Order: sequence, then C-alpha cells, then structure tokens
Amino acid sequence: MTDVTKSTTSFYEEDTGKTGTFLDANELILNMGPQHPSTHGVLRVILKLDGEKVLGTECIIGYLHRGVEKIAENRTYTMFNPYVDRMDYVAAVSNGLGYCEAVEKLLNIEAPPRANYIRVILTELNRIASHQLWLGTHALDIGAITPLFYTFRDREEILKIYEKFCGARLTTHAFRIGGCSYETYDGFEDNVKKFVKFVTPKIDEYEELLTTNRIWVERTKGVGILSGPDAIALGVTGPVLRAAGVKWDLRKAQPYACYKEFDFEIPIGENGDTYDRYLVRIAEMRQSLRIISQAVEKIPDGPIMAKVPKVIKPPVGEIYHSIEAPKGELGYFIVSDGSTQPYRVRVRPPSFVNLQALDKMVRGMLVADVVAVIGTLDIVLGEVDR
Amino acid sequence: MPDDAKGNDQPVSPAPSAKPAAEKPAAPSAPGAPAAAKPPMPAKPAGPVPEPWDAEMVRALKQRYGSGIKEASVYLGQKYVVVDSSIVLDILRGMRDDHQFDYCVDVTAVHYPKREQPFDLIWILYSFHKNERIRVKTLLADGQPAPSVFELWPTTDWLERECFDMFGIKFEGHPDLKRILLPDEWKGHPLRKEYGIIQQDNEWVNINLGIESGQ
Amino acid sequence: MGVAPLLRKVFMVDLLKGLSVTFRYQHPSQVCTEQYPLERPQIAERYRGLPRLNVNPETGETLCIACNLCASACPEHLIVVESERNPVTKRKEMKRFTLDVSRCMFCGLCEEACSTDCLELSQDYELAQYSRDGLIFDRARLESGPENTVYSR
Amino acid sequence: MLEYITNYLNSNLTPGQAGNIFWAVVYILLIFAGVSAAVILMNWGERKALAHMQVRLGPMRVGPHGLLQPFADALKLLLKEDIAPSEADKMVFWVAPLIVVVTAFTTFIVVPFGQTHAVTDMNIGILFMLGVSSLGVLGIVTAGWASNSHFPLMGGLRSSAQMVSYEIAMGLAVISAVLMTSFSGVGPFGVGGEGTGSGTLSMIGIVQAQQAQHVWFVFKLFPLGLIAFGIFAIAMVAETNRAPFDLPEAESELVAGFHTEYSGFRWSLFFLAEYAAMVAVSSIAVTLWLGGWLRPFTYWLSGSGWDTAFSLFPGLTFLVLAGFTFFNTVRMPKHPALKIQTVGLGVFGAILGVVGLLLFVPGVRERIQDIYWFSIKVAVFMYLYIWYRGTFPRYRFDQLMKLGWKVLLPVGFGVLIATGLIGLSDQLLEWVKGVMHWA
Repeated sequence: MTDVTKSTTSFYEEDTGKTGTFLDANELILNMGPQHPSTHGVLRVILKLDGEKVLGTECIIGYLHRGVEKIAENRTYTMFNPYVDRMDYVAAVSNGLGYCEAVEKLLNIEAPPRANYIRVILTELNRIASHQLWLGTHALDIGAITPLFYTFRDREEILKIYEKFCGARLTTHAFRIGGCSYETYDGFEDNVKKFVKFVTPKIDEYEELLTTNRIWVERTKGVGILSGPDAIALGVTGPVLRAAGVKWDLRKAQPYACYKEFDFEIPIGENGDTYDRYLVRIAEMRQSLRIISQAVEKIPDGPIMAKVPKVIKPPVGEIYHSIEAPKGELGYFIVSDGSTQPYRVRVRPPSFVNLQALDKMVRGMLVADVVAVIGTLDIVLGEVDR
Repeated sequence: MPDDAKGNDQPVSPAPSAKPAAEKPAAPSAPGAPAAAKPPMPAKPAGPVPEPWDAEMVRALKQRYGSGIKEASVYLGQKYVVVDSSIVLDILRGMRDDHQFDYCVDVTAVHYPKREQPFDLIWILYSFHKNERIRVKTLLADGQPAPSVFELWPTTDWLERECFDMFGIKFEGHPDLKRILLPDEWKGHPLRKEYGIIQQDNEWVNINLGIESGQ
Repeated sequence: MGVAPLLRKVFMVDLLKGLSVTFRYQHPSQVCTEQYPLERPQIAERYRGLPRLNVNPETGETLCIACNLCASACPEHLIVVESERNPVTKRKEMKRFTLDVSRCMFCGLCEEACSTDCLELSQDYELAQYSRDGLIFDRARLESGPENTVYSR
Repeated sequence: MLEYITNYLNSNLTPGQAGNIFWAVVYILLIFAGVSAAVILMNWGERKALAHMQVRLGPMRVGPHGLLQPFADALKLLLKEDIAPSEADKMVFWVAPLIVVVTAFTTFIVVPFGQTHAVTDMNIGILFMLGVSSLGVLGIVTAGWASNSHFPLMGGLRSSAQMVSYEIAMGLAVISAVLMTSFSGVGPFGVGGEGTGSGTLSMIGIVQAQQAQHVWFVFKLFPLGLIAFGIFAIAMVAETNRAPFDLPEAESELVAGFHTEYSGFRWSLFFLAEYAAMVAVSSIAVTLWLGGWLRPFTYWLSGSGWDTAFSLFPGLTFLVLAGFTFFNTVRMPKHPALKIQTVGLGVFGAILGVVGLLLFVPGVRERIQDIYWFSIKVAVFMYLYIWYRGTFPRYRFDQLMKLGWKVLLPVGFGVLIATGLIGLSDQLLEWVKGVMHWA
C-alpha cells in the first residue's frame, strides 16, 4: 500500500537534496498537515505530486496519541468508561455503548429493556449528530461554507438533549456498565419527538443545497471510488463500505441493544464514490430518525440499571464486542484476568481502518480530491490515534 | 501530578492462567448467571466456561493440522481457535479461501510477561456469508516474528504496524513495518506490561521537544 | 438526457435552488447566535460543571464524612481528602480537600460515589483562571461555590 | 476659482478630454478614496450578509453592529509584524502585492461613473481595462513563486492558468457587446440598416450607444445579449478568484493559496486588490450590459416628470437606510454595556439622514444621480459575489478548465458570430439578392 514511500525522511532528502538541476520539477512532495484546514485535526498526509496529480500518499498519524489502551489497563472498568468518550469525540455515546455492552457481555448480564431503549435513542441521535458534523465539514472541504452552520445549528438540538439527559454535551459518559445511570428527564420523549419533527425538513434543506448542485455533483461523483471487493479487502466499514454496495450493518447483521425490535433499512450505494457516500449518510440520518421515532413511542417502563455488583470484577476470559458506530464497526476486545482492572482493552477503531483506504482512493486524482476523500472517509483523529 | 503515582503504579496483574483461584467477584448477580459454579474450578474462578467448539470447520482443521490446533472453544458464544505459530499463516489463508472468512476485522496482541511465550497474537475474522466471527490466536515468544497477513488482507497493513509499535512484534513479510502511532525513533513498546503508564522516552522528548521530560 | 433535465441544467435550476435556501436564511429571525456575556445560555439541571462541596444550609457544617469514596472513584486521581478523627465525637472529620480541576474531565463519577450528596458537580462553566495553580481548588473555594465574574463591558 | 469650478461642472467633458490636470487629480483622488471606501463597506457588508446567510450575526462588538470592524482590522493588519520567509525572493516578494494593487486601481481611470465622471475617456477604454486588469495575474503568479513554498506555488500556477483561460471567454463576450455599439437600430431588435452605428471601444461611448439605442445591451438581440452577459458574469467571478472559482486561494486545499506566506500590510494589499478588482470587473459588466450610469426605463418612462422622480432616488435610498438604522437603534438590547454603541448607531443614522436630505438639493441630485445608479448596479454584483460564496462549493481545477474552454469559449464564439451575422443581416440580404439576381 505504501510502496511509494520508503520513509518520511527520505522524502525530504529527495526534495531538498542538492542533486538535480534547478526547476527539475518531476515530482513535488507536498506536506499536507498536520496544520492544514481540512485534514480534520492533526493528520499529516505526505503527497507525492506530479503537477496537481497525486502519485502516492502516506499518512503520518499519532499526533493525538494518548495511549487509551494503556490507560485502560490501569483503571477499573468503571473508571475507564469516561475515557472511551474521548476517542471518537463526536460520537461519544456510541463509544460508551460499545464499551458498556462489551463489559456487560463479559459479566454475562444484560441491560434492562428500558435502558436499552434509552441507549438506542441516544445512540441514534448521536449518529445523526456525527453525520451532521461530517456533512458540514465535508461540504466545507469542498468549498461550500454554509452547510456547516446549518448542520451545527441542528446538531445543537441534539447536544441540548444530551445536556439535559446526562449533564454533558460532547463527552457525555451517558451509559454505565449495566444500563444508564440517569433516568430520563421530564419531557425527554417530547424533546426527542420535537427534534425529529424539527430536523426532518432540515435534512431536505441540506439536500437542496447540495444533492443536485452541479458543482457538488461534479466534485463528488467518480471521486475516490472504492469497489465492494476492495472495500472488504481494505477492511473499511460503516457508510464507506455500504456506499460500495455491500449491504452490511451490524445493527442488522448482529443486532445489539434492542435494534431487532425496530424497522429500518440499510441504505447502500452503487459506485462507491464520494457522492454515494454522501447519499448513504444522508439516508442513514433519515433511517436513524425512523428508529428514534419508533423507539420513543415504544419506550417501556422499568428499571434502568441491571443488578451490577458495586465492584466490577468480570471472570477470567476475553470478549470481542462490536457495534455499528457512525463511522463503522467499533469493536472492543477486552481481556479480563478476574481483577477489577481490565488486563487488556483493545479498541478496533473504524476511523483508523478506514483511513488506510485513502491511498487507494486518491491515486491518480487531484489535490482537491484528496481533501474531498479525507472528508468523505469521516475520520476523527481522536479515534485514529487513540 | 503528585497524586498520579498512586493509582498508576499498580503491580502488573498476573496472567490469567497463573492466577490462583482469585476470590470470586461479589456476585455475578444477574439471575441467570451461573453464580453457583464457585468453589474449586480448576483455573477459572467463576463465570461461564469456554466450551469445546465442535464444528465441521474445526474438524477439518484438526484433521489437517493435528496438534497444530491447540484449542477450539466457544466462550460466551464467541468462537476462537488457538493454533501453533508455525502454521498460522496457512490456517488464516485457509480461513479466507476455504471457509469464507473474507474480512479481517482486527489484529491485536496481549502481553503476558510471565509466560514462556509472552504474546498472544489475535486475528479477529468475520465472514459475510456466514455472518460469523472467529478469533484465531497464536502464542509467540519474545522476539519471535509473526507471519504477516498483508497479502491476504491489505487492511492488516496498519494494524500490524500498530502491533509492532505497541508490542514490538515483528511481522515477516510486511512491506513497510515501522512505527505508526509513536515517532519513528521512539524506544520501547508501550503496551508491554513492563512499560509503566507514565513512562516516556525521555531522550526522544529531550532531543525533539527541547524539554526535560514530557511529564 | 431528456428535455426536462436539459432545460433544468440550462436554466441552472439546481444552483437557483441552493441560492434560494441561503437567501431565505438571511432574515434576522433565523439568526441563532447567542451573544454570550450578554445572553447567558440556559444550563441544564444535570449539567456537570465545576465541582462543589455542599454544606448543611442550616448549620454551615460540611456534609462530607471523609469516606474517601470520591477520591477512589476518580479516574484521574485528582481528589485528595485528608481527615482526622475528632477526639470528642469519635468521628472522622474532613480536614482538607483538594481537587485539581485542571485535569478534571467532569465525568461525574465522584458525584455518583458520594454517599452524602456533599460533592456535586455544579452548573458553573466559567472555569478560566490566570494560572494553573488557580485550578487547584481547596476546600474553601469548593464550598463557597462559583464566583461568577460580572463583565461590565 | 469658484467660477472655474462651476465652469467645469457645467461642461460636458471628462477631465482627460478637457486636458485639465487639476480636475484629473481631483478625480483620481476621489476615485481612490471612493473605491477604498467601497472596499471597506464591502468588507463589512460581506461579513454581515454572509453571516446572516449562515444564520450567524457576524461582527457585533467593534462599533454598533460591527460597523467599525473593518477599521479595527485595517489597524491590526498595519500593526502586525511583517514577515517574509527566509528563503523567499525578497525583491519579488515585496513587489508582487504592489503589482496586484496598482493594476486593480489603474483600471478605474476609464470607468465612467457618469457622463462626465471619469478620469478620462479613452477611445480604447474597454481594451485598456481588460489589458490592465489581466496584468493583475502577474502579481499573483509572482507572489506564489516568490514565496518559495509549495502551497503558494500551486496557488500561483492555478491562478495563471485560470485567469488566462477565462480572459478569452471574457474577451469574446466583451467583443459581442462592442459589436452591438455599431448598430444604429433602436430597441431590442433594431440592428440598423447601413451599419451606421458609432462602433466604439470607449467606455462612455458604449453607454451612449445604449442610450441611443434605447436598450441596455443585456436585452439587445434577446437572448444573445443576455448570453454574452452571462458568460461575462461567470468569467468575471473566475477572473477575480472568488467562490466558486476561488481555486488559487482555496483555503481547504491550499491553505491560503498564493498569499499563504503573506501577512500584515502586504496581505492587506492583496485583500484590497481583490475587492478593488471585483468592483472593477463589475463596473465593466455594468457599463457594457446594464447601461452604465443610465437610470432604468430611460426610454419608456421619459419626460421631465419622470426624470425628477428618478433623481429623488439617491436621497430616498439614504433616508431608507437612515430609517433602518434608527429602527435598529431602537431595537438594540437595553444593556448598559451597549449604551455607547446605541448612541453611535443613532449618530450614524443621523449622518445618513442628513446626507439623504442633502441629496434632495436640486443642484446636487442632478449631478449625483449618475454615480448613484452606477453604484447601485455595481452593488448588486457585489451582493451576487457574496451570495455565490455563501452557497456554492468550489470547482476542481480540471472542471474549471472544462467550463472555461469547453462551455464558455464555444458559446462565446457562437454569440459573437450570431451577433455579427444579425448585425450584417441587411447587407447579407442584399448580397443574397444580388446572387439570386445574377443567377
């Protein structure tokens, strides 16, 4: 995959070395990032260019590495819970859900149905929030500055629901091992229903701005094509995989929480290009709204916490549990040695794996497409670097 | 800062196998959980027990590789096989080509410093056709290279690099094995158990950041 | 390409649609900016902001029983509780309490661990300080609660 | 002295035509100040309008509703440290912004803000304008090259290709408008028999031709004039590097494009030049297709009554603005911190009102209305610039080239040929008749 580049240093030697005559401009090495407006944080992409054509890329990551997996080995199961919010910080609720469910599986307990419904509602809201943020920044990368503000305005409503539910807007720490720590606040259902009613026309509005816009279509159609087999080989998941025509969603394939009780569809694309990924994510927002409105109607009464011991000490064993995070398959591989602290927590980050596909997708494209493709992969560097 | 040391310097927990029947957790409590199976379970203190996994695929593998397949079990509904490191590449290839496990979800490792072969290397595979997950596990000695499966699944490129970065496991056949999350010149592999949680490569920090220490 | 799509393309219907959206939104009533120091946002009841140590409102005594549960619940080990046994009542009494807010992630685990509703995350979100030391809160500051700066201009 | 001034004011000549150096200098200074003021206003207006499109408020803190924000920014830019990259070609790096800003302002010499309100009336006015404004690309390319850095270099390269290609489409559209000046026929479809029209390249001449033909060229030979205008309207956005053609400074791709390495005062020169160039090309569009300084409906609503009615517009506009300002003054939040701002806004409204009243004075309003109509038309273009920026994504480089060479250029040629053929239709008919006769 990275056969264009032996190592980063050799790039610079080639570039600044005194060999070659002046204006011998066969190839240009362009250092995109880590400070660049559209690398979504601190991603550094080294581009090998021929004019504006991309001959190869290499991603340098790790600028945001905080050693989450190491921290996990030194915290109790409960204590580690807030940390997972800080990986994919735009979809903190999904991260929390994955971790809590993994530990619950290890403990062999199940969250009560009411907790599961709350979890589903919040996670689907989070999916919408994440996709809205993605849409805003992706459009910004392609040069449309306005959708960003519309999506952020609408995402704000979700964050307000979070704030009322659990007291935090971004890194929510909304779920606990065994259920939810908070009962819903008064008017939660109303708020959620109001939100669904509020955001449905707004999504149409995003589409009005972009879907048929000829510039948007030209910029995204046929850009960063990833075919189905390629996508599977490269291990991409989530909307990127679905846009490639693979109808696979963990919510359907291996339902967790209470997803099997809802009626929804998995939108898929045909060509696996940037435009399809855009359409898939827009459709996913609508499907999420469908799930939310079903869930909020059926939300049962009952406890919100399973009976969980005060000190969580799972038996010796290991578990892999994954959920469909907004960005793809988010997996937790937890090894327990029977003590209060996990022996090893491995996070299978969707952004990290999806980012690998960048090189394949931008070869032969132009610099402007690199930006579009980075945007369409929907990476969050907090999760890539952990 | 001063209070940091307290919680962080906890002794490295011993490997599960070496663990003396640790006292049972307060109670697994969920009514259906097998809380009763407590007293003298050989190695497992409590909870569900891995059951032997018997399937056509396992039988085929066992027939073909014999003792190379060390264990094939189901734990909490999740299947895994433990195989010998010499045949793991063969097995993985077979998994992909013959048993339709066409998707490599993750490659990761676990470090058990007290064991003779201190590393568990784990491949998590998924089959779209069977909608089934399986974990293939192998044990590695320190410094023993593992086979790279980059040829089978290009997705393992970065995952193997991360394993190398974090554990120092070398993958033979990987096209460009170098650190991925940490700087190239960094010393030490942070997810090994002997690497302390606040430990850093002070020399690197010194040279590259111009400060005494990152702490 | 049919006639209708061609006409739509020639007359730039797609572009005009987008233009109409942005044009509509120019109305001042659509603005959703909050002018922060002038308008303060409504903070949710459960908001997790600056921690606070509650006192008994009648006697002014602290509710803390120095059980140290918050300190052991904190994932970042930011809380230090020092206590001593009162020779008269034979009860443990909290002497000193420090909380390093500079590394607090407001997860609320300490609040959940507290058995007497003493430690609580308040709704104060204005945490800026002029020095890092200013973020290490001692008992007096935690009990007095937030001191909101009033901006004159 | 006073007599000298009134004499001049009552004459029908531009200072250049009159050979009057004093008035030429006055006009140059006035235009320089006016364009700078327009840039400042545009800066504020763009931020406000864009902000409102994006459901934001925009600048609100410096002065009432951020009215003083451009001045604060200008001050900040002037006081900023002037940084030049150590590897840059210092001389070229220093000269580049000057080239850009000088060319942008030089074009205004021939812009006719009114019948007599131009520095000079060259007989090759439009040619001069296109020529000088296309020199601006030189400054951008040198800026990109001299920075000795990758992003600016790519910005400069993109800019050179883009501007050169769009210059051609732009030129074709301009030629078809110039061709229309040679018609003598009146009305949208009048082409005139013997080709007796004036046929001029002079900016003032072009407007006078529209006056003589009783139609703005945008409606002439409908839809040919409109198409040519459309081509120009697209090409001019590309010429000035504005969204959706802002590739040379595409911030999400090239950080800031050709001016990545510039800061402080030099950067502000680029900024000034960009907005001045926007005003300049809009002026061309207004002059060529929208009747320049002519008020709307000069032909249909003619007569001294209508003339007086239309000459009240400038004053009315200012009064409306003043009223709007007072309305906002009343609506200002009642907060002690905002007292000064409220008063400031009130004073600003009062100034607008006084100016508005002043513009009702007969002597003033007759002289000012040409400038007013011209400015209003340019302002519409400025708003369009902002609106585009708020709505559209950015083209990719190859798509930009495709649009320029494969769409605008052929259409431009088609329009030019069609205009020419229609203009010659009478002669052609004669010729065909002659051929028939001979046969």
